[in-house]
Amino acid sequence: MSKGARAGLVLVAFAAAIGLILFGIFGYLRTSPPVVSAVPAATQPNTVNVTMQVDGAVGVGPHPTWVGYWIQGANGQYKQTTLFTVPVNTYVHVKLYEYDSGGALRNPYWGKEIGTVGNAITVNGQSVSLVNSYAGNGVAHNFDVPGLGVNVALPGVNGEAKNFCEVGPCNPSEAHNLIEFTFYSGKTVHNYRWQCFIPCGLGYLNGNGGPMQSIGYMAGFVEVVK
Amino acid sequence: MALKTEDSGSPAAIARKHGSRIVAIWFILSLITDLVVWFVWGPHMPPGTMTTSAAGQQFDFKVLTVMSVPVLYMVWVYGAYVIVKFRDRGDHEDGYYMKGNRKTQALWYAVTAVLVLTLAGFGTYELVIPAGAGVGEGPSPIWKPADTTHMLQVQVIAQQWRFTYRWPQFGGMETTSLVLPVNTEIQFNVTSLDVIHDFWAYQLGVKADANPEVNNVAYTKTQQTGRFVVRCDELCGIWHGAMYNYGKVVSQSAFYQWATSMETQNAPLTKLLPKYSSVYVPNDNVAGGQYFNG
Amino acid sequence: MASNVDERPVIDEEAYYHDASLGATWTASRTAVAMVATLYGGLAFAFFYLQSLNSNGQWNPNHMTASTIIGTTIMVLIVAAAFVNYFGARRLRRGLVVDWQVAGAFAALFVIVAGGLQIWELTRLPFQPSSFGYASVFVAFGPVNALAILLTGYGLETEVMKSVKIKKKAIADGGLGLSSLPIAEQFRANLDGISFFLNSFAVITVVFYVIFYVVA
Amino acid sequence: MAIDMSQSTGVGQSGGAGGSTAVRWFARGNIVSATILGAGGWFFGHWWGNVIAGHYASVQNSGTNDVSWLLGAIFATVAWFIGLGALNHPIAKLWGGEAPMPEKKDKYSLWEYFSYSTDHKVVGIQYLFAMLLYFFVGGLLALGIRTELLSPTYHIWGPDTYIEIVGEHGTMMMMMMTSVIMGPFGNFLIPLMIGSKRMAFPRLEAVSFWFTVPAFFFLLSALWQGGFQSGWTGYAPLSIQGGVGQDAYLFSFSLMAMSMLAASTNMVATIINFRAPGMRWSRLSILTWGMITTAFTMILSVPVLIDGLYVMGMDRAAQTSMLYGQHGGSPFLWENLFWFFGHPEVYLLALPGFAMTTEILPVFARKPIFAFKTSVAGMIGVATLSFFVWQHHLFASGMNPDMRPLFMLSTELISIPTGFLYLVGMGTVWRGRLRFNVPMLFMLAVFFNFLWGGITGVYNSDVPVDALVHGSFFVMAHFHFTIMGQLMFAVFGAIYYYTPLLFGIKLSEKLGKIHFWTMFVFFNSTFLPLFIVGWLGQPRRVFEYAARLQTLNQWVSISAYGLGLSLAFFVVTFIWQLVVTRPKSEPNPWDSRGLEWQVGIPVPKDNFERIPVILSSPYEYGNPNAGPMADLTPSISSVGSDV
Repeated sequence: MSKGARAGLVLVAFAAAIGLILFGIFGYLRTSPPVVSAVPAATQPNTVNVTMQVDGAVGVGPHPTWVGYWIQGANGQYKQTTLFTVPVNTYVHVKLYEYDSGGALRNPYWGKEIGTVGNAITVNGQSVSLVNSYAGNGVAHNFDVPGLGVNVALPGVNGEAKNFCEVGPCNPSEAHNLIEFTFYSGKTVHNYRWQCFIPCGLGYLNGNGGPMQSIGYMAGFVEVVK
Repeated sequence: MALKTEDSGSPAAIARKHGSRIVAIWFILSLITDLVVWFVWGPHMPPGTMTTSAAGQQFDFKVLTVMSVPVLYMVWVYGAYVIVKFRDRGDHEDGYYMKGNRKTQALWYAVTAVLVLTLAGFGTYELVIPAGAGVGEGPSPIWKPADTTHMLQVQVIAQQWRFTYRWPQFGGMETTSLVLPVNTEIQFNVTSLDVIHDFWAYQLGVKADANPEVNNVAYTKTQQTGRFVVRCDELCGIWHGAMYNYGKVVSQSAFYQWATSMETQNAPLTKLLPKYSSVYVPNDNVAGGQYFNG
Repeated sequence: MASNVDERPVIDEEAYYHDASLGATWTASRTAVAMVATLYGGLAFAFFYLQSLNSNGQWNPNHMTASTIIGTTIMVLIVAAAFVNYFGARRLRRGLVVDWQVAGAFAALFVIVAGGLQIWELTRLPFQPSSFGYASVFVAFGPVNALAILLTGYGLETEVMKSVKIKKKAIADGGLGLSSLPIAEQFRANLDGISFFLNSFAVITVVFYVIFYVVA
Repeated sequence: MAIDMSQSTGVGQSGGAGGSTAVRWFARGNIVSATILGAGGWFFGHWWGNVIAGHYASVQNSGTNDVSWLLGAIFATVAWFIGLGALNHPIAKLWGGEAPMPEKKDKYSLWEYFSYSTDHKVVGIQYLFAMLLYFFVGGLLALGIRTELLSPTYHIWGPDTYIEIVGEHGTMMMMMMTSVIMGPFGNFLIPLMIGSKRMAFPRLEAVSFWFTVPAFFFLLSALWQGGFQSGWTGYAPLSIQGGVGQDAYLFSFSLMAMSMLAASTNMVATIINFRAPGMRWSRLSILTWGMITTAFTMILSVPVLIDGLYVMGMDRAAQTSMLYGQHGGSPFLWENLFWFFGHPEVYLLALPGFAMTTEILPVFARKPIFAFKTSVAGMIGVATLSFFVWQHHLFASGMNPDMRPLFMLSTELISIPTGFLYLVGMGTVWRGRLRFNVPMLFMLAVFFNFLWGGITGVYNSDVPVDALVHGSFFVMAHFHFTIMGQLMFAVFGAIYYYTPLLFGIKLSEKLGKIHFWTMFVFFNSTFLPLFIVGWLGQPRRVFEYAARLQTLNQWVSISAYGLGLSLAFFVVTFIWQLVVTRPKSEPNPWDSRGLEWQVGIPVPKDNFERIPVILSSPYEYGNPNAGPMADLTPSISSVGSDV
């Protein structure tokens, strides 16, 4: 092979290697679920509404059997994600349709509603400030944002219910708890992580694998923006 | 082989000539640096002196640094001297033929052995006397503080991915915040509900792995008020990097005020908690925890 | 270098590398024993460590073991294989090749049967893998042991087949047991290696028999 | 037994029958046939695993099936080796036969390097390129980590992806780099250095290389299977909790363990038995000493790693419960098994680096190795002590607090034999005539870098200070200085030093110096600040950190890019010179006395025309009475006195 041909070959090989690296980064490692932005209405500054649902099985994507959240976007469409942004210095009204059955917390402490306005939430219209996960339908999930000091225990629905939602996305005709609460987004711009404390990663040791450790299922970010 | 004229003489004389220069430079640099390390830098070294164990760690770090400086300089000064002095002068000659030197080797073995044994002895003393130096000593600690009567018991419960704290002397309440009284012996009982975490209260100089079903005890004594950070220091999954919170060391009266008010405030919650115990074994066969098929 | 093709007598390279490879066989068999002993040592550590911790009292609450009858049979078969092979190899050194071939074949058979039994034992355990500590360690030990036994059996079997294949070549020189032909010496070095491994493995087997069926 | 004990000479048996060359290649076994069969094996094992375990509740709930993943991987690996033809010999032995061993050639086509070859020189070169590939992939992942750490709050990667990258980087480096010297240089050079025409077990040698390829791909595959959340240390129960990426971790690490065992068995048997006449232990090159010490350490520590990984695999797939508590296990079991291997393992990385440094230093100092016996004793001492220090990784774990003074002592004792490296190095350059060629610069840098690593090692071993720095970036900086600063600098120095021998090409001094100085400066600029970062309280493997540490972290990240560019510069210039410009080298460009340099370039197919007779040590520089190291065309008489 001539020197020129060898040089060409080497250059092609380098280009291919760089292409492969870029594909790995942008085609795979940098992918992330969609982000839903909550924007205040003109009439109500400093308040935004966020509507979410949490399903026992998201029903779509690479892990359809995993539990996970759906968040309503601006056009009313639910997106399967756990990423949303809220403005700074704002009260965030969360309307959460909870379709999953509940169970016992590993640490019953997380049955306490903390950091929401009034340190309470409303479940189907009734005010609740502490959920005993060992009684009734237990706790289905937590919406816990450590950075904002928020912990919301979401009471579960009866898993034996006739219209129990097996596969997401669920709709309000199926058994659910409508949970409403408000939290304050704080004065600083920051990307706050949030998680769940119910061992809902079925089939994983301690229930804390799989969806519990995956963005887009039971782990996410509330980004507080300007 | 052919030596340059200035290097003629017996090997011992040459060694003395170069050696004395190296030793002189080394000694002066080491001395100056060590004084700076001890008096200027030392008092500001992390992690500060908020507790006895933090102060102990600072002291140890300072001592080790003072001992390391001469070792660093020995290699650097020697290396620089050799690179300048003993380089190939373009004639492609070989070096001085020598396969060893019994005296030098014996001296080296002796010095390193003495240094290492001293350090091991020093480390052991610094570990045993300050009640384990703030490190987790497992369920049955062997090095304890002298006075255990007024000790504050704090249970650290690590779970994926937050720390909570239980206070057996305050009705077994559980909190997410960590507030400590100043000038108090504290016993941390560190445990986990799931995987291995590590309770690292940086300014307190306390570090103990949180193992599931194991009580890992660490002691310290607070001596200054202030804020400190608690971080998880053992990889525990997705939120390991975000598993931290802040705590405060406050005056004793402020602490009691905080603790008693928390106790009343949390009373309904405390009733739901399992009885206080050194370890907790959550049932894996309920809720979503099932892992076993059998 | 290349110009140096005069007729000077040089080192007998074939003999040199023949000796070296005999040595390499010796070394490799010792290395293999070291590796297998360390591998089993790790499992023994797991056994004794979990036994001493006895977390939640779940080491072996009901003092169950895997089938002692099968376990004993496995142990006896391996020890028997080691003995049969040992005496067979001694007779080989006296020139009685067929004696060793029969002994080696039986030893291989014993070992392979023992491996089969070890697998069979795993299919009829009185506990689930997750039942308790001992159960877990045994479930982990079983496949390793079966694999090691079967590989030992493989070594013996290949050695027997080798002897069948090359026997004729050494007949004129006193047979495989006595011949000084390189091929025979290599064969005997291999046999030594395999015998050493088998004997060591028999010791390991006895130790692990004690661990899993007596200590437990 | 798994060990291939036959010594086939393969005389008169040329590999493969007639037919077209394509068919012959395929019959010989190569990367293509192996990949095709391996893929088939994967699908078969995966399918079978689904049949076995598909109905398990845990599998249906989690949607991931560890049984089918592991079975797929096992079948893929076996099929891979069938495709390579590596199993022809063991199968032929079942009826007393032998598979033919292809004859060595003077010159190989490029394709031979993608085939299953039993020529130690081919294996050495295969290893060299493979190890460089693994190293650079690991390095790119490191840049991924540093990119995330540019900001304490803004996230480039998701936190789950970040942990995947961290674990992948750590495992790639810690497991693959165990062979970065033994693989390329050990395999290529050891027969040359001991005066042998061959290795003891060429097939084991070839197999040891071909284990690393599936190990690499399985490990990398974890990235698109959710990764493993538990980092390279794989602490249970987190590792039991993870998804199938964790299976990739344990399986590929096991394959690499097999590779190490195969390579070290071959190494030990070769060095002990295949030395040329007159090659006394005192005349053995220091690299050979390093290889045999490393090999023995591998033989006694790697099986414990296999135990640990196997236990993890059983816990994950067969639902045993050895590594978590409720059913009678304990996470401490993994910590012990892992670190009982894990601490010798860091010396498996460091020892070859020491050996390579000491090997190259005297050539450029133009002096014998100072206190040769001490340097050998140092390596053996480090290797021996490394088995008695593993709990120093567990000072904060809460296990065996009463043993801490003992482990503190044993750990600090290691600095005595480690210090021998400095005694030897410093003695060797004393009154030398130092030639500052590129390899020498790398060797001197080893001493500079390792000093930081060694001294901070004493900090880590002191329990009260360890209470501060354990699990922090301080420890991370420490082992990057000992491994990257020591081992990888030695490797790059060795590449510059040995390319004339390996390829007949002498790399440009000028480009080499640019590479060296940028790498040296950026390496130190990357890792020195990390000591401070850790000391100021930043734990390892975090994606968020204190805002006050941002400046330091940004400094480090930018330096890391510089380091990356420097290494990219190496890759480009190395490949360019190797493939395009090809600057020819003279036979012994460094005036080395070493036996490996006396055989000429390129190395003849049998290394030596005749078995050489060794007359003196390879390091007699400056000795006016020293004859050549060996008689390469000996007659019987010159042997007599010495054997």
